[in-house]
Amino acid sequence: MARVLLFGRLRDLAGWRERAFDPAPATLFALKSLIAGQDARLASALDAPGVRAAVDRNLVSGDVALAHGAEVAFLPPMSGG
Amino acid sequence: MARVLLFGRLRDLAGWRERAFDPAPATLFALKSLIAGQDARLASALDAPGVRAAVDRNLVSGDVALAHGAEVAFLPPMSGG
Amino acid sequence: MIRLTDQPFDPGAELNRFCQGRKRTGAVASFLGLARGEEGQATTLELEAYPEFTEAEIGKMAAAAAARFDLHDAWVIHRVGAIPPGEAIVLVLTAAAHRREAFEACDFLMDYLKSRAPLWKKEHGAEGSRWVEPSARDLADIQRWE
Amino acid sequence: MIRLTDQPFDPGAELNRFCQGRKRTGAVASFLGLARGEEGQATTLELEAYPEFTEAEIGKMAAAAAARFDLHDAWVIHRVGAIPPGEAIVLVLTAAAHRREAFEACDFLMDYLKSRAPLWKKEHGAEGSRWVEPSARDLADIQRWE
Repeated sequence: MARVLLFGRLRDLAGWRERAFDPAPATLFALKSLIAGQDARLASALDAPGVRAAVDRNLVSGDVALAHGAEVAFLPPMSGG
Repeated sequence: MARVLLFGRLRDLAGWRERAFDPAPATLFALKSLIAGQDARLASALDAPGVRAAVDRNLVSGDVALAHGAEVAFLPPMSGG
Repeated sequence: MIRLTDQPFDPGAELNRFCQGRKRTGAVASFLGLARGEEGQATTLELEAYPEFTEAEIGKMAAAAAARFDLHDAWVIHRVGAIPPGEAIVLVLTAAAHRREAFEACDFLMDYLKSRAPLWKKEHGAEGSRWVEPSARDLADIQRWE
Repeated sequence: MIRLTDQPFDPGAELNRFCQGRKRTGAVASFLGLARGEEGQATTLELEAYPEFTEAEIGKMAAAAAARFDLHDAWVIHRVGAIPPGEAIVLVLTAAAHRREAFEACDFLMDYLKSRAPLWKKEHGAEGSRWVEPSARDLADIQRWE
């Protein structure tokens, strides 16, 4: 199982904030392919410039393996302050 | 009459903070000459780089006339904050 | 100290707490961001964070600022959730021996928060809602430190 | 508002007062200067002003900063007389629509206060007393704005 979290405009676009994928895809890219099969618009937004991914609360670049129970967050361009 | 005010290290050097000169010298430079006759060390300090003069609470450059009752302040290099 | 809160906070009380017992500190810079009431429009801000991750990431940047600018301390207090106009959004406090370091660290941390910290800001106004992204100026500002 | 005071003041309370009722302000920058306790040495500062003239000169500079940086407001509160270590010497507060202007105006006003405002600072330490004059860095800092 992998938990996927969406923030900001990604959450509005998808219509959900958190979803479990069971069994967990083997890698981040495999997870994205799975999402693309369900919601092409969301998958495209996840690949847009400025969107980052965090796995188990660490920012990652490129593909990474997902352990069982992984928490994957997709983070659109950030703006606080 | 002219009132003369000294601040900061000029006051420590002269040993006074405020003094009346009566009658008032006609100009700022005449006042400085008068001071030089009494305290050469102070007069030299008044001409040191960074020392400003204010007449009636306006900063002045060069010589200016002193009206009766003028307030002349000598201001050493400033440092607040 | 990094703190996210969904409740209003008291900037003055935080400033005073920050300054307590600082024997070596000569300079405390602060920045306070307020939710603006644009020309009478009732715009409400909504700030979203990724709990724990957001605090940890801001904490890393505060530690980087402390090392780079030789700080004695840095605090970031950031409001999350709905923020009505006039209320405080963010308070950054920096303490150093001298003013240049305190100012620069505070400026740096604000630039970071505006374009790199994991926070997402939505404006709810009369014409609907929109997610705010860093402005061209925000993106230029953060470049100054690289 | 320009205020000289020979009594301790409460920086947090001043910050909160400054922020009250600011509908258009998005950014409040502040700088607080504290009398440092140098490594356990009991140094006391003594600040001298030229009453009325000092307030008027600082007021001119605050007005210049307000025009130059498009400020909504600027306050300077400066302690005079004897200041024991740990107490507040100066508080500068600036309010603007955006952070860059608030930061720069606060920085500018502090540079001005350090080397151009009619204030004279004496340090009373273990090895006697000395009048403090602007450091080379202070003189370089004020050049940045010219």
